[in-house]
Amino acid sequence: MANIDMITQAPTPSRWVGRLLIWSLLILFAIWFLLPAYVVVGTSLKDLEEIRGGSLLALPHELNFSAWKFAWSEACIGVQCTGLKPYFWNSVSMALPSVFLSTLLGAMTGYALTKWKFKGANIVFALILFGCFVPFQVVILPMAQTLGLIGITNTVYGLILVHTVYGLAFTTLFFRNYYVTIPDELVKAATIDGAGFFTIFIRIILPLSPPIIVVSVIWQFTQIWNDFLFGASFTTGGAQPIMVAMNNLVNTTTGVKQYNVDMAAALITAAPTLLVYIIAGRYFVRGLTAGSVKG
Amino acid sequence: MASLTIKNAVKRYGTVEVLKDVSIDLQDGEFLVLLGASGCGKSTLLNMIAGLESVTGGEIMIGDRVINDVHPKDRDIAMVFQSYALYPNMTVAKNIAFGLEMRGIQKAERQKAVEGVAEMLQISHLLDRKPAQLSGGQRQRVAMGRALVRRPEVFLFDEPLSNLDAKLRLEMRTEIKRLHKELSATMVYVTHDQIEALTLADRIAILKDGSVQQLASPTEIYNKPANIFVAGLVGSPPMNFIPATLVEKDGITHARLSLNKDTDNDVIDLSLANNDADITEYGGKEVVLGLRPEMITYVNGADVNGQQTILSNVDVVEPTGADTLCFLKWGKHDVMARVSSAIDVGSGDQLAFSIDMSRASLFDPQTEERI
Amino acid sequence: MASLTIKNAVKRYGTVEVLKDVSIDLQDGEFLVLLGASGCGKSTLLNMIAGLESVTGGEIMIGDRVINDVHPKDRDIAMVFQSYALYPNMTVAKNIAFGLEMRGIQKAERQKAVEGVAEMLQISHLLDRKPAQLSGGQRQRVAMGRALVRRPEVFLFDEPLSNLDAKLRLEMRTEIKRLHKELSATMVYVTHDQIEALTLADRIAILKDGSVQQLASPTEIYNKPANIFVAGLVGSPPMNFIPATLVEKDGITHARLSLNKDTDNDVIDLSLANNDADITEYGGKEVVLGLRPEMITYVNGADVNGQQTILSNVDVVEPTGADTLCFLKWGKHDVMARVSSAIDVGSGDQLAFSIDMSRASLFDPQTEERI
Amino acid sequence: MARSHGGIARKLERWIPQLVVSPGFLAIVVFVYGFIFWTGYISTTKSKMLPNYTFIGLRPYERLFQMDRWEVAFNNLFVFGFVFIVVAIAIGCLLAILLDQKIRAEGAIRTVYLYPMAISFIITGTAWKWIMNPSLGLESVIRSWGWESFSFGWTVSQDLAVYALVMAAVWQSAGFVMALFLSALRSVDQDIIKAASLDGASPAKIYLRIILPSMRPVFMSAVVILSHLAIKSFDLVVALTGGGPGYSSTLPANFMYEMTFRRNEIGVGAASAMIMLATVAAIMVPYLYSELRGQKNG
Amino acid sequence: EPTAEVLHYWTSGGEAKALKALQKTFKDRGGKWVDAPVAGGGGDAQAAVLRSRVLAGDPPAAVQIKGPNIKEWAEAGALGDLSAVAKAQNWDGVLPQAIKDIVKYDGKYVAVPVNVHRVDWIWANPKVLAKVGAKVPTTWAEFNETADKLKAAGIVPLAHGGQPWQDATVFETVVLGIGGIDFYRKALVELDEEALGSDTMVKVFDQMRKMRGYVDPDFPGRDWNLATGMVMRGEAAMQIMGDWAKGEFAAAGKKPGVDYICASTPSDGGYLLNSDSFAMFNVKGDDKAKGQALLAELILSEDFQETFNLYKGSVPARTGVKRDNFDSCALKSMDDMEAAAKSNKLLGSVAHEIAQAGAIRGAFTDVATAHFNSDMSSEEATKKLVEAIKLAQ
Ligand SMILES: Nc1ncnc2c1ncn2[C@@H]1O[C@H](COP(=O)(O)OP(=O)(O)OP(=O)(O)O)[C@@H](O)[C@H]1O
Ligand SMILES: Nc1ncnc2c1ncn2[C@@H]1O[C@H](COP(=O)(O)OP(=O)(O)OP(=O)(O)O)[C@@H](O)[C@H]1O
Ligand SMILES: [Mg+2]
Ligand SMILES: [Mg+2]
Repeated sequence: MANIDMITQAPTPSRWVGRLLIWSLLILFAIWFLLPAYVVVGTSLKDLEEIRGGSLLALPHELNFSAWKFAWSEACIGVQCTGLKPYFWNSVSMALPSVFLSTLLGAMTGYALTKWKFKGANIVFALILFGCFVPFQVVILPMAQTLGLIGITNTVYGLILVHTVYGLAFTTLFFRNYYVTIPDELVKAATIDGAGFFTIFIRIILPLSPPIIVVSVIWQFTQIWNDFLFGASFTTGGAQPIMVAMNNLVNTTTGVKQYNVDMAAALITAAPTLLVYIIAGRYFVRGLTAGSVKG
Repeated sequence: MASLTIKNAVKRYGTVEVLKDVSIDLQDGEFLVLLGASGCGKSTLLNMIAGLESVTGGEIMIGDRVINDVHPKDRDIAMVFQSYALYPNMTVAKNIAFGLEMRGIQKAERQKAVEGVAEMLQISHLLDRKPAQLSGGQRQRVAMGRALVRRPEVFLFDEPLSNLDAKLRLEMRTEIKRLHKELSATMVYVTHDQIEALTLADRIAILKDGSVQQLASPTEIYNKPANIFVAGLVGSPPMNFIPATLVEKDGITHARLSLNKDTDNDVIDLSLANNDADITEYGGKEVVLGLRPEMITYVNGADVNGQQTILSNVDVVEPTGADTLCFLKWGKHDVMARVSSAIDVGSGDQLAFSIDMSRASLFDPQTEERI
Repeated sequence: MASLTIKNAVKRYGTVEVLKDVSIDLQDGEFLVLLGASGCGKSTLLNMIAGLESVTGGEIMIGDRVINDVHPKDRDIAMVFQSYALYPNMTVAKNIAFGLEMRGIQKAERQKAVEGVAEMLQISHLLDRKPAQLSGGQRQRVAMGRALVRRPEVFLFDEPLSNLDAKLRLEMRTEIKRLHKELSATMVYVTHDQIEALTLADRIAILKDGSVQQLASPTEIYNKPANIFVAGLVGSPPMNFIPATLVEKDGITHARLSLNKDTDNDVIDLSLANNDADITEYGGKEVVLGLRPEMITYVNGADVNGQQTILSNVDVVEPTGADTLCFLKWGKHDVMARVSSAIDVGSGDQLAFSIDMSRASLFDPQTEERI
Repeated sequence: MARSHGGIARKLERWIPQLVVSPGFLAIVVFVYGFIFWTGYISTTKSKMLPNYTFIGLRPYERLFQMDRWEVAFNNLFVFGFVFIVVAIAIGCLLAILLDQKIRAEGAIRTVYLYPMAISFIITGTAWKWIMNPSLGLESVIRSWGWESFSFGWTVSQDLAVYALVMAAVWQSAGFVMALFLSALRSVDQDIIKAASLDGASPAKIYLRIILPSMRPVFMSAVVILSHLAIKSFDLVVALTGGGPGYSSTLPANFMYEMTFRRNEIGVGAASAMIMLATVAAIMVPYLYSELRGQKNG
Repeated sequence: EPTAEVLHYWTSGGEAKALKALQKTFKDRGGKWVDAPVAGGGGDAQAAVLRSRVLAGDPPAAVQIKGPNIKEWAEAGALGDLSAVAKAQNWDGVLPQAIKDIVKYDGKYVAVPVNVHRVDWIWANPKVLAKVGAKVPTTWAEFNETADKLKAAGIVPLAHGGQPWQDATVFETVVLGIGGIDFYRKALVELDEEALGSDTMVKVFDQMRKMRGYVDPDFPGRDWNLATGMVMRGEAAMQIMGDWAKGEFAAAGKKPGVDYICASTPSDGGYLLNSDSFAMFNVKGDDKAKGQALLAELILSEDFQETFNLYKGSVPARTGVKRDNFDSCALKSMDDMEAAAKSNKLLGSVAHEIAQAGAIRGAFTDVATAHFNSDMSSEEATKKLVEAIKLAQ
């Protein structure tokens, strides 16, 4: 810890001023970060009357969860009035395999690139890395054509493929940077012990990877769960992920807006990723250090 | 059964030649130490023997089998790394057993083997711990155990002690020596600590920039270094190198040291009568005289064994416990001498130090080779 | 002007007492080495002197000013760290000048000071480099330069050489010694390398678990260790400790070593005639006899100075260059002896080793204190 | 012990690393570089509503650069990217330093700073739009508290709309930068801090002169991650300003999308995508080169 | 069984309800409805989906597209032929010419119209107007006069949401009003360069600059319904917006003629129409073709036209629908449309992609919004309009 505190000796008045300043800054920023959350939550608890009438930043008069219930199980999305419920599971069944696949593939690729350095490994890595920077809007059309060619258009497999491929750049980056810090001697020792490529990966490297697996999983889960573009472009109807359903619920061109339902829907949609960050956030920070910060 | 032969081994990374024509021949059960400065290619050579690096040129043989292209696991070799490279996720027992498991040995047998090794290394009580819960010395032992358990024909050690503190180092050194005796396996040991090299080796190979400078027994390396590099590398405090001219005096060749920068008159002549260097070609020529500090000493009053003496000004005195290092001024030359700490020498004293010229080394100043 | 006084200093972290009542008094210009095992509180004490840790109890004074609550920068102290702690983002010149800059010294003056120090340390050609571009020894010099440039009254060194290799260590040690002479500043130097301690110190303070075991000159520490801990810590290879009983024989007190586990008959008696230990209270009692390896030696045939001899079986021989270590068997006791490498001793030999009992230490087996 | 090491299996074993890398690598080659190539080709065709493979040279690029909207979008990318990266790093850094001062509730505060990273902007965009709307949000609230001259009309100003995007983007990613820096701060060598305070540097000076300058690698990581976010910012614009007022706050990603899907100008859209990618490459390739170079040497 | 996958962006609220009615009828007639709703991304998401589906070789059966986009898809050979249904149901007889122009390509029906929205409406709060003693303006001069009065009284004259399409909506009503029917047709439909760059266009921009002065400063980015809210609450006097704004009033329980007034924007009897339609894509398989035919038939049926447009606030695309349940605004719209159709004053909206397809509509919107949101001179805006439209052709 870059802790300078210990040096200052006695608790002097100037120190108290310093602490006060630190705390007020911290709190100020906390308010800034929480403001949108407050608006979203607050609005979801109001009824439409209140929203039309009052300030958006005012506290709700009473806690009214009906919008939540409505968004979850009653709202019409297109012609189906099932709420977000069914789409939630679509997202889960798309996100889990994609997260798993991209993480596994990233781990293997990162492992092969660092611990079995072959000619051109660095170039391969650099080429993969550039994949991080391709805006997804660019790839929609060729992707659609390709999915059509493979014959998995408009299926969950298509989405899994897409997310796995475009997640791969990041997961490879994470795992590679992490594996660079694992001493090569481990692999050498295991080689002499008679273990091969996969045995070393499974028995030695993977058990050392939890910190970076956490990072990769959280990152990928967030990205995939929050994806709208691919979900909207490559699936239709009942197979759509929740993010698309949420959009369909919230967006209207010439219809009347129900802000409380919109906000409740947004919150329901964001709940899993939020939960992941709140629960595993600490490991995320820790793993991130291990993985992507060198020196 | 397990002699190790390295024949004209060459290793290139791209265009950089890291090892140049290295040839070493090891008897079964011999203990070879590779000694050399950082980056001279010690680890590379070891890795080539282990099969972890490909061989660019030449041959590596165990017994009379060429193993250049044999997979590491089939070479019957074990290796201990500087960082120990213990598998952090496995217990000590698993660490040791891993190599056996990979070779398809049954569980019961594995367990027996592990227990045996653990007992030998006195780590039986640690078998259930993870490496992170061990001290440096204990980790070292586990690493050793992992190598031992397979009873390989050849052991390789890559600076296995350099992470330990002095005391532990001493202990572990003794232990390795004991193991070598017990197992009588062929061992190749990399270090850049010369005390380790001298105490452990049957033979030492001194490497510099990828080529072998000298391959000989510790005593020979210490007493008859093949060139200035070897002489300077081995021995602490290091050998004194003093330019001298060989002159004939009374029919005996003397090494003449000139003491004064400006004139050639102020000289000391040291007889080379008892020295066995072959100096026939060097009469009147310049040489480098190599004197180890312990060859320059002071023993209360009397000459030791009729050795020659030089009256020397003691500049600085450094007690190091058992011995005291004296920094002497011989005219323009700074020379280090070693005196028993039982003898009282003070800074500023002027004393007659005796020189053991019989053990002195002479080097050619151009080629830097031993004469 | 810059004496340093530590009076009953205590440091607690929570309930753990890391330093217990440490008192040390340093003259102006004295060189004190703090020696002790890892974790004994050396760094903590140094940090307290520097003001980087608060003082739980007691007083720290420079001259006659109590500095317990003075900010580090106002203590007129410089410190050199084990890791050098160079600022990685600044050039060497900036690193050295930073302290001056913070004190508001003008640029021109700063530059002059930096150049002066750089010259003294022979790093003038490195001034524009970043620390990452330097070798270990060069970094060490820069760290030293940073301390020197401010010409403080007290220098603190926290294991400044432990990251260097043996050769460089020797060089830097000499340099520190030279600097101390030149500057005649008060210096406190932490190490756990005893050679460093012995060669550098005017006085050594030996710490164990946060309390001072002995505070004395290197010679005294080496020759008259205050207790078994100190005796074992200082000296390499370490002192031999042999249980003995004091017996009267021919009017002279002898230390009697029993050689056999089972019977008390098989004994050696070593006369303590020349030993100056005060053994009046220990007649007939058990003691621990402390013999350093160099006190047990073998010089071709003849006794040295009429010393006593013991016929010993040589078990293992370890040549270490200048000397050879011999592991002897005295009955049930394992003893290490040191012989000049000029003398040929082989494993399995049976030779009469001479013992220098005049320098032997005796310890109380209960208190472990020196008798 | 010597086992027969038959040819094929042995050779195969030697190629395992390459084999393992190849699925991922091939996927990237096809789905990234293949698609870039495809887009590159389309950008020289007369594709309108659907891809059309008739080559017409650089005509789409000419048209692209004649469009005011593109000029605005392209400039915005630089303004937005630059300001966003600088501000996010500055705030992230400040937060990290603040949190590094032995703060009691650090875990909770850290979560508060980090959570925006978890949420898609599609979700928080509306909230920000309201908050930044002068008559609905913060401005009216603060004015109602009596501070009549308070003004926060960024989203409704032609010149400030881009900065509204910056603010929201910073809101989303500052916590992430904070996490990066915090973990780096935690691994700074204690001795350096001690040395600096012995040298007489105040805590502020220690951070500014010693610690922060020595964290170059973290700055680089942060820049890479933030520029990736900047380039991919799309939802942000849609949700917050809709590109307005006018089209003063559109970004290239929005431009490309609008052209390709709304205006039936796939050729021009592809051309804009190629320019975007070239910009990214111009920044990233030298960086990657030096990064990977550096690793080889040490 | 007849199957139809329907890709649409009517995903929520009244629109979804309206569509649900269609789905129900379709189901009752034995059809299988596969719903493919895509909203969001600024309405463009659906366009992206459609393209990727077409490129993947798997287009949906019926897609909600409108205006010239239908023609472009037809030109690309992507659309099927509905002539059989059209003939059976006598579409030629019941559809106004302007609508027929939209949904026919090469003499064949390729799409079915669902509704007609009128774009050039003014929605006014009579109580607020009464405060300054004004009525809903019938000429632009009167509009300015009234607005000035309102402004002086501290009331926002025009509630407006500053999104490009809303800016463009206002702009085209001004073109229609200031320039007249022929000018609108020449400039915005035929894209006559001379008309586009004429002094009349400069005048139009002058009026837009005035309008800008009647708008409150916080308008950029505002959703249209929030602007409607302003009128409803009396914070603003008028809003220029299509007839979907009615839904917002209705949802708040307001009565037409009492709480709000609907009037056409000042023009010489012109009518700007926006019409939603479903285009039928080429699909493989008998069941899908049957589904398309059934869907087309149902969409233009009198019953559905009534139900749907009641929900949606628009008016039927065909004649002969029962008028009883429609409100006064809708009835006015129907009457005006009929009159305009007769006098050839029925025009397609540009802002809503009826008169022009994406590229030109985009260029048009760009200039309108750029001018409205900056202090660009009218001359410069005119020049830019000419250039932008040329560039987009
Ligand atoms: N993969 C590689 N590519 C290029 N050069 C290499 C590679 N590996 C090692 N080298 C170079 O080969 C030389 C020998 O390296 P090696 O590791 O064998 O030295 P070493 O004697 O073991 O040194 P140390 O005592 O520091 O471990 C060094 O100069 C090193 O830079
Ligand atoms: N902040 C702290 N909180 C609690 N205990 C501490 C703290 N800092 C040091 N200690 C403990 O104080 C004791 C002395 O530590 P110190 O660093 O002074 O040892 P040292 O003698 O310098 O050891 P080394 O040779 O390893 O540097 C150790 O046991 C250590 O665990
Ligand atoms: Mg090495
Ligand atoms: Mg310490």
